Amino acid sequence: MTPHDTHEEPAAAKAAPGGGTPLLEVRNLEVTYARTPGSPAVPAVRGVDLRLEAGQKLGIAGESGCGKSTLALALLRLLPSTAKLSGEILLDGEDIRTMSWGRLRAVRWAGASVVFQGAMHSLNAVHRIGDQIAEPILLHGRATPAAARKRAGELLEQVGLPAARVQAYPHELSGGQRQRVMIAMALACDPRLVIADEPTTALDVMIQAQILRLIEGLVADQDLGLIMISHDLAVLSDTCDRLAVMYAGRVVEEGPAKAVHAHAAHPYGRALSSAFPRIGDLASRRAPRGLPGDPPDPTAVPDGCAFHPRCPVALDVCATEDQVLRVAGPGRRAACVRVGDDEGGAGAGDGAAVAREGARGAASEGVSETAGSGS
Amino acid sequence: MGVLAPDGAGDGAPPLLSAEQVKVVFPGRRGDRAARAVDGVDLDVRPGEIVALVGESGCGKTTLARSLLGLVTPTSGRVTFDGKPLEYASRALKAYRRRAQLVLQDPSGSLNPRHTVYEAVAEGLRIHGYAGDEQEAVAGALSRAGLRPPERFFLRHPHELSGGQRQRVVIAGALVLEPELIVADEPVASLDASVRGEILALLLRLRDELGLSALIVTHDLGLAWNIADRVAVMYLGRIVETGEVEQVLTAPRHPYTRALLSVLPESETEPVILTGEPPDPSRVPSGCRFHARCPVLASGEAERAGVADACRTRELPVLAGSGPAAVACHWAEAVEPAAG
Amino acid sequence: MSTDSTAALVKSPGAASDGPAEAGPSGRGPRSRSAAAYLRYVAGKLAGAAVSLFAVLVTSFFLFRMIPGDPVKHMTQGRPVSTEQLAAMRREFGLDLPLWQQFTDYCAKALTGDFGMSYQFRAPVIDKITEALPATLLLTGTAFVIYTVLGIWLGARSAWRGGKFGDRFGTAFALTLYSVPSFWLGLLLIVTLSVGVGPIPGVFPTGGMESGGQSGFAHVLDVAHHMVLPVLTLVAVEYARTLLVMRSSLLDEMGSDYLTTARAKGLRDDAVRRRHAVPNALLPTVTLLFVNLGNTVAGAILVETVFSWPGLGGLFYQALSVPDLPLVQGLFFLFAAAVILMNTLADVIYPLLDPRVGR
Amino acid sequence: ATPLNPAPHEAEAADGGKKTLTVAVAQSVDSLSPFLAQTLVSTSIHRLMYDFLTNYDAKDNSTVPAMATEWESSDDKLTWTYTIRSDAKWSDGEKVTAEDAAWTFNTMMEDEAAATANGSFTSNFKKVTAPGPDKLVVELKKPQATMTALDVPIVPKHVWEKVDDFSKFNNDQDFPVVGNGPFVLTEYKRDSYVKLTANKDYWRGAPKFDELVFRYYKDQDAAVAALRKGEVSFAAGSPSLTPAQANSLAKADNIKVNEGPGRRFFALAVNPGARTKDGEEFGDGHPALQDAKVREALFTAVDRETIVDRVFQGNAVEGEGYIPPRFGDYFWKPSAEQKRAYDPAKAAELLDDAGYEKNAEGKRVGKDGKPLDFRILCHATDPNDKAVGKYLQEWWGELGIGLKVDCLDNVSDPWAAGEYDLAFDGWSVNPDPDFVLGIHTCAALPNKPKESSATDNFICDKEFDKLYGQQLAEYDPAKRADLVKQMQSRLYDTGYMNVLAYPNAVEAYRTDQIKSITTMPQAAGNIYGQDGYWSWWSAVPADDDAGSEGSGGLSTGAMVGIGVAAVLVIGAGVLFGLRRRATAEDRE
Amino acid sequence: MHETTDGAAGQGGAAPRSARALARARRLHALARFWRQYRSHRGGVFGLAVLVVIALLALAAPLLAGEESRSVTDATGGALEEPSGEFLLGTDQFGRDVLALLLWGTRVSLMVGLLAAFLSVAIGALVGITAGHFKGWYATVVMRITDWFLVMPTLVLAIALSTVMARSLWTTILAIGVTTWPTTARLVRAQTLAVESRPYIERARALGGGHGHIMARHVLPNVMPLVLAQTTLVISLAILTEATLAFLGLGDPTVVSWGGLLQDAREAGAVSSGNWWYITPPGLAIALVALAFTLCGRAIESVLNPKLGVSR
Ligand SMILES: Nc1ncnc2c1ncn2[C@@H]1O[C@H](COP(=O)(O)OP(=O)(O)OP(=O)(O)O)[C@@H](O)[C@H]1O
Ligand SMILES: Nc1ncnc2c1ncn2[C@@H]1O[C@H](COP(=O)(O)OP(=O)(O)OP(=O)(O)O)[C@@H](O)[C@H]1O
Ligand SMILES: [Mg+2]
Ligand SMILES: [Mg+2]
Repeated sequence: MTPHDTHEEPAAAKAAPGGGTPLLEVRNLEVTYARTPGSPAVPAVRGVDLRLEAGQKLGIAGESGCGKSTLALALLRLLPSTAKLSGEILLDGEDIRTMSWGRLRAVRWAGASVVFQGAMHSLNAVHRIGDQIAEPILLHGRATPAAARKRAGELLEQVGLPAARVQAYPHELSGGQRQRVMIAMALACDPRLVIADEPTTALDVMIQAQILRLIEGLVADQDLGLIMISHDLAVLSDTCDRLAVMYAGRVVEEGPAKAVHAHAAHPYGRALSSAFPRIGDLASRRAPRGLPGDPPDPTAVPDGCAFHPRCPVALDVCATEDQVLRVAGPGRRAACVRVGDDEGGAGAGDGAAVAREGARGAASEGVSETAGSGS
Repeated sequence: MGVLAPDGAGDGAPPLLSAEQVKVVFPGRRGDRAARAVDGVDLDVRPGEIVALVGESGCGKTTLARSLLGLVTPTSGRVTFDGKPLEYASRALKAYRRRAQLVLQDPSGSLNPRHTVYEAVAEGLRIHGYAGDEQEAVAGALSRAGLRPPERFFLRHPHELSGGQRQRVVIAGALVLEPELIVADEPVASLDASVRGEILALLLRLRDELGLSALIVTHDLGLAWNIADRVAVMYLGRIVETGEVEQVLTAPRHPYTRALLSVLPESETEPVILTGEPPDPSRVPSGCRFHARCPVLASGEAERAGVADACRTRELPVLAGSGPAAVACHWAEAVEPAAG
Repeated sequence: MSTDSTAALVKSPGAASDGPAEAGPSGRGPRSRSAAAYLRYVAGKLAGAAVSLFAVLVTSFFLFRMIPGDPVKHMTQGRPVSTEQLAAMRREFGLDLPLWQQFTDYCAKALTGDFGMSYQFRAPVIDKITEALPATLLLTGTAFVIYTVLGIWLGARSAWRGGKFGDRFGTAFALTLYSVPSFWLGLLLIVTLSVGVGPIPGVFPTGGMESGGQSGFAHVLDVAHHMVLPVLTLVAVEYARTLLVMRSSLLDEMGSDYLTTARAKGLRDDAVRRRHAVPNALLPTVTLLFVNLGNTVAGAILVETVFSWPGLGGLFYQALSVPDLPLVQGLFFLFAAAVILMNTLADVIYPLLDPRVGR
Repeated sequence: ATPLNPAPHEAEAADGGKKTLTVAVAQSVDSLSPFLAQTLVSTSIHRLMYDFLTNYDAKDNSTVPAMATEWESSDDKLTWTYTIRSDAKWSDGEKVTAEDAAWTFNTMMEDEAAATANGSFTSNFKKVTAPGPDKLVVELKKPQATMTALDVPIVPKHVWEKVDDFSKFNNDQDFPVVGNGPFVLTEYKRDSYVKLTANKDYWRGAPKFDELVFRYYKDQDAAVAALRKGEVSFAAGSPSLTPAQANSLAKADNIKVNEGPGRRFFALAVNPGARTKDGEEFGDGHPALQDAKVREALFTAVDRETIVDRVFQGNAVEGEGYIPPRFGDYFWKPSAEQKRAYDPAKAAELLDDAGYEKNAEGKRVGKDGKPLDFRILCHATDPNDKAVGKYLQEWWGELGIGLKVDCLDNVSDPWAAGEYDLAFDGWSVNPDPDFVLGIHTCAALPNKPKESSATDNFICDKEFDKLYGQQLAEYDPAKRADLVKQMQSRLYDTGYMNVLAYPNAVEAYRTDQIKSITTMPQAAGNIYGQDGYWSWWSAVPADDDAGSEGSGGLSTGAMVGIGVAAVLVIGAGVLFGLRRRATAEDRE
Repeated sequence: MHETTDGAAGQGGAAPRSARALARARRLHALARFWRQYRSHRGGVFGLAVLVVIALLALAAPLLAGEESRSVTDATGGALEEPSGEFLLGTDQFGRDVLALLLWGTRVSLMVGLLAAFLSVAIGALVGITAGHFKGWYATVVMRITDWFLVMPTLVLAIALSTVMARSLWTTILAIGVTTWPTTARLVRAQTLAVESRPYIERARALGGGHGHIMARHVLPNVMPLVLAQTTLVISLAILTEATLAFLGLGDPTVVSWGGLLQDAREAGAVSSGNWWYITPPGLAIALVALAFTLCGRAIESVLNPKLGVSR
């Protein structure tokens, strides 16, 4: 599978600040799940470029099914064999996609570890959690069995669980505690990069807050790179430095977290951020906002801009012309035809937003205007 | 525009549905202690009013909602609908269930995968032996729920619909019997962010158009802010704070409500993360049931207000089901006696 | 931060799973209570087993009373006997008492392991059973071990390479053998491997358990030699069940997230399989294994008949055709008790293997 | 020799070159106690273990001396005196005396349990004494015809005295079992084998084989296969080899199929209306069968020749009279005009005469308009019953008569209750036909309805009874034979029984293991289940004992088999190991 | 409300019929989809093909073999003749054509298999659904009974029942049906419990649906596929058990079934006489049909529950 060249030269590489090798660089990544009897092939990720500096936190947002988890798994080549991968995944300059299995195994967990969506199922129910935490330590030859055991206890304490819980089985822990175990496990081999795939979905608000704080703290302490995946834009903007919004297997908007959340350049990003009302913001009182239409079926992505059927500001060209990421301000990119039109970047987006809200007849200009102070 | 003004909906009108001192106790399995899932709740829903019931996971929201619909029989206390106490004979329940409908969290689960949209919506009509033109009623309900033209959806199966469409079908299935009350348990929790707004807008519109009352169960305070008139905050089987949404959510008085609001990502206040055991209905603490996790008590503020002992030992009264904003907190009452 | 609390937020199991998992992962309660809870669970299972055993006793007593034929007349084997003699025999075997009294007597005696006297052999039923039991245990035990190991091994391989030629071929082969009537397979084996056809020499004995006259190691070898064909037959028709269950159980596990976690940790493929997937997939198989063993004992009836194996199966068939009521009842009880025992054992062991269950 | 391939002769040498005769049997040994044992296997073995007072001559079935050398009866036939041979010893060295015999009989008379198997012989005994070591005196209540055919194994008193409960003692704990027959029982494994060794000191002379093993094959095919292989030297089947087996064995090398005239008859019996001695009727036999014409019609529609040809495939003799031709003295054949030959047309006519016309559907209906439908009781375990049932269904179906074949494991209940129309019947006939004739007398009818009794199928015929009485009193063999023939003729005429065939006893043995063996009767007789021990006692081993490898030591076959299995297991292990190594690195 | 119903009523006049027609089309569509997926399971297709062929043979037996081929008196061949041009599979001991008997046996074996499986699955489904739906003492009692049947070794119990009752096909069917249902009952109950825990049951209850409504409209349709798959699996079990019972001499000796043929062959001593043509075909036929049903059952199961990952 040769990476095809329909995309522009990755703008990210040039646009990104700072030279040298980034911690992670993804170029034109495509993942397609092969056809199986009864279901067609699924192009789950359709050309994604990402870049992450060491110690930086990147948030990936998007609706269900837009390919977030697929992307995360692809980074460590953890996809099932039915998935076909193309593009480049450079971790510290080394291409994961072409690595030997042996090298890959060495990179896994020691170079980059993953906190999976749903800790309930990501832990082996019949092993004690201490053993599960110690397993990668032993595997990567980081310690003797006794030391690994001790380290497991320390890690548990690091995430706020008593070290004695190494003896527990996963089902003896609450959801939040299990998620902590997953985090402890991810830190076991001191990786350079942690990928957290919806670490707080399905958790209670209070526990979600605990976990987010924990992650933030750990990442800051250890100077890790973090990729955090969520569908909650508000959570991501709170936690991360940069934010990428995915739609139908593509990144449609990317930029500094706060800015993207507050003034999204892409209409989809805007819709997402307004879906979570600010309490106290009277404009959203009794005025829930959302996007008409449904997320696209990944097996039948619309022609042109994948978002155009739902886009409130779509132009005629959107239906025919695929939109690629373009610069939309300092350190920001968005894949919207309106962004390219106007060098004003974000301003164009805002204008579009106004047009859209106006079209719906609701008095809500305030959203995008007032939220600016957030950073 | 609407039948009733959104503000102060049905103020003073007799409640359509009201819970009085409702308790639900689940007997413990195999030697476990009994769980007091709902432990004395008064809650009213007045005609045309949208009430949000919020709280942490496991605090008894769903159980309360189910007991309001007669799906669980309260261990004690009673539920009144339209002035008459609920009867639990199957005939009486069936009649009640024509007037009060349930919308569940998970629209995919709420639809039988083997039934078409038409069958799913017509199910209620068939159960109640609807005399009129079934197809017309189904079409009407679907289009009111925003699925237009309805005929296009008749023969689809749930798996051919998106999550939002499914939830609309569920809502249509509830609407088709022209109920007076809808109880929605986490109606949008499983939906994508972009879709939830539309569903909430639909609920609002239905209230405006049909004068429907609704009880919305949710753990999402933003949702309450989005659509509810009144909000009741539940903790460990009790309602701890209730009142108009604007009042409760912008000026929360109960430390629990405050904590809930503070951990929202965009909250400006410093997040107050509650520690201690998550609430367990089989072990309800004495005194104020929140005292073990209460940051106010922990920080000594309650001590300063002179209510620390009361917090630990004195039970709080059950809050009234409707009426002005109220809070069940010794401390709040002590520091602001005037309020309420 | 959060204090040590074991209260898990496990959602109650949606579908009560079947088998030993019935207990459901309750997940609540401090660990100190788990031993007591386990003992309570075991006691419950044992009580259930006792009830089942009693039910079986009742059945075995009454069901076989319905078999036509006067047992006493059988005992006389067609010889002219006087009415007085018949009455005396009835008395001797307690057949003159009212049915309920026969039943209570029977139960009381059964408690002490006394199932009465065989009409046919004029020996205590329990003696006949203990005589034949070792042969059956030897046969079924050997077959059980072989087909279990084979089934699990092949099943795991098959699943791990789902869809590959080896998997398809192995499964198809197992299914085919699974569909073959065991007695027929036994007969064919006798014709080919025992009598010998064409170029195939008849290297195995046609039946029986031993040639007699040997002792020590020679005797062991002799018995082994006699066992080959019956064991082969049992294994051939039984291993498929284990294979299929193991296979589907492992396939079930294969999509699990914890395996992705294990891979993400950098484990080798076969380590993932050995350390994580197979042990987990084995859990549901364990129940089946025990149940299988109980059933295999009963299923040995056919193989024992075909291969003249001097075990319980042959004894049962022989007793039925007489009918030798006490022997039939005793054997029926034994067969059912074996299954109950194995089921209970599976129930009791399962929670020890799977921490999620039963505590 | 390598461990996997030891020379067979080595194994044999270890055994001292023992000659073993292995017999395949299917029946279980019910008990090894002569007081309890009833199955043919057990009684045959007892004949080998213990001497009887008298034996039957293999040539002509006449009584010959055994444990008793002479015997005489008082004139009133009530006192019998036997002279016990003085040169016989028990296998433990004790002398055999009249006291042993007296004790055996007395035990049977006194202990109900000890009378289980052979009690009928002693039920008429008044007193048994042993006035001297070689004198046995039996006093009778009334004369008894079987006094020179007392088929009772005599057991050693000094051993059996110690038994306290005869109902539970099975004589299978201490080996060798003390006996005085031509063989001594040395080993017994339930349902596996019974091993006997030759009694070198047997007074009639030692058997030629050193060892005699009865090996247990539940499945007749397995037994035949074992014979083909040489695992066993002899197979008789139960009750007989099937025609297919006989025919195919006949073609095999080194195997001789012995076909002896059978002692059994195979018949159709009609329920003539079950009744008690007092004439009380019971059961539900079909009333139409009371009509002799109907019975006649049924029987004339049976083609016995076809049955012999097809069902028995020639391994039987067409039946006519009641007693099989084997017992030449008593054998009787119907005369030409008496004979019921196969004639479907005549059968139809008879039915028309009897008033059973065919209706539109071709079914015979009686005057009451009910179609003629019969049931026939069949033994589920007997393939011949089932096979003949098929033919009957078709033949009688042609006539317009329906037939339901009721195959049961246990036919004795409906039989005794008279709840059948027709039944497959068959008895093994003893040299003395008294028993098989007695079962058709009125005296054999039950006392009460459904009670078990001696009657075969409720036949009660005055004329037959009269003849029976006469033959009982007749001591002149020739005259008695004549009376017996008259009885058969009468039985034939009453038309309640139709003897279809006399199945041959078909057995086979390996000529490379057995050089010669005595049949009984010697001329054309059978081997297994003789009224004596002649066959096994007389069997001469073949010089070339290549075939007997199965019995001594571990055979080459065994070693090869085990070797193959071992190689397979090791191969699988190696394969497994290799695969593992191969997959470890390359796969993900 | 009024504006929308107008629009709907406009099409509503034509819709009822068309709705039903569309529903039928839909069902056909679903069937077609099922078939498309089923087709991808090679084993299932093979099994189905075998079954179709065998069913056709069974139906055509009177034409292909003729009534008289079962008759012993009309038999034309000699006893146990080897296969020849006249008798493709040789003859039995009565000189009948084994091939013809095999054809006739197809009918009986299939009938016994189908009826026994039907009986078994019907009992199992009824017990399973009710036990899953009604909790409390009823379920406890019923499941105790089920458990008790479950621990009875199936074959032993079937043998015992066949011994107790008269020898006929119905006995065999009953013995198989009565001994094999508990597995189905447990499966169906588990599935019922799973279905009952789905939110749509709660919704139906909240709509006012009673027990009957829930069991008939929701549980049954969802359990049906499982029942269907289970039926095909039980059929193969039933055919095997029928053969086993017949082989043990517990079948109806007057009808020609495959197991009965084997029993006949064994009684005739065909095994040791080298009459392979008499022994092999019935056994093969049993194995083939049992395999075919098993394959179909597995294919159905895996179409309905792809997670099982049954081989294709
Ligand atoms: N193993 C697979 N085989 C085929 N298709 C798959 C597979 N895994 C995922 N998909 C499809 O790929 C698409 C992207 O899936 P992915 O799990 O990456 O989404 P996501 O963004 O993580 O969604 P969510 O928020 O629900 O976790 C979905 O349409 C999904 O159906
Ligand atoms: N059927 C039941 N039997 C026993 N306990 C129950 C049952 N249903 C609920 N509970 C318990 O009652 C308590 C309240 O449950 P409920 O489902 O009402 O909470 P909730 O507020 O809806 O939580 P969530 O936000 O997670 O849905 C929980 O602790 C739960 O374990
Ligand atoms: Mg995901
Ligand atoms: Mg809830």
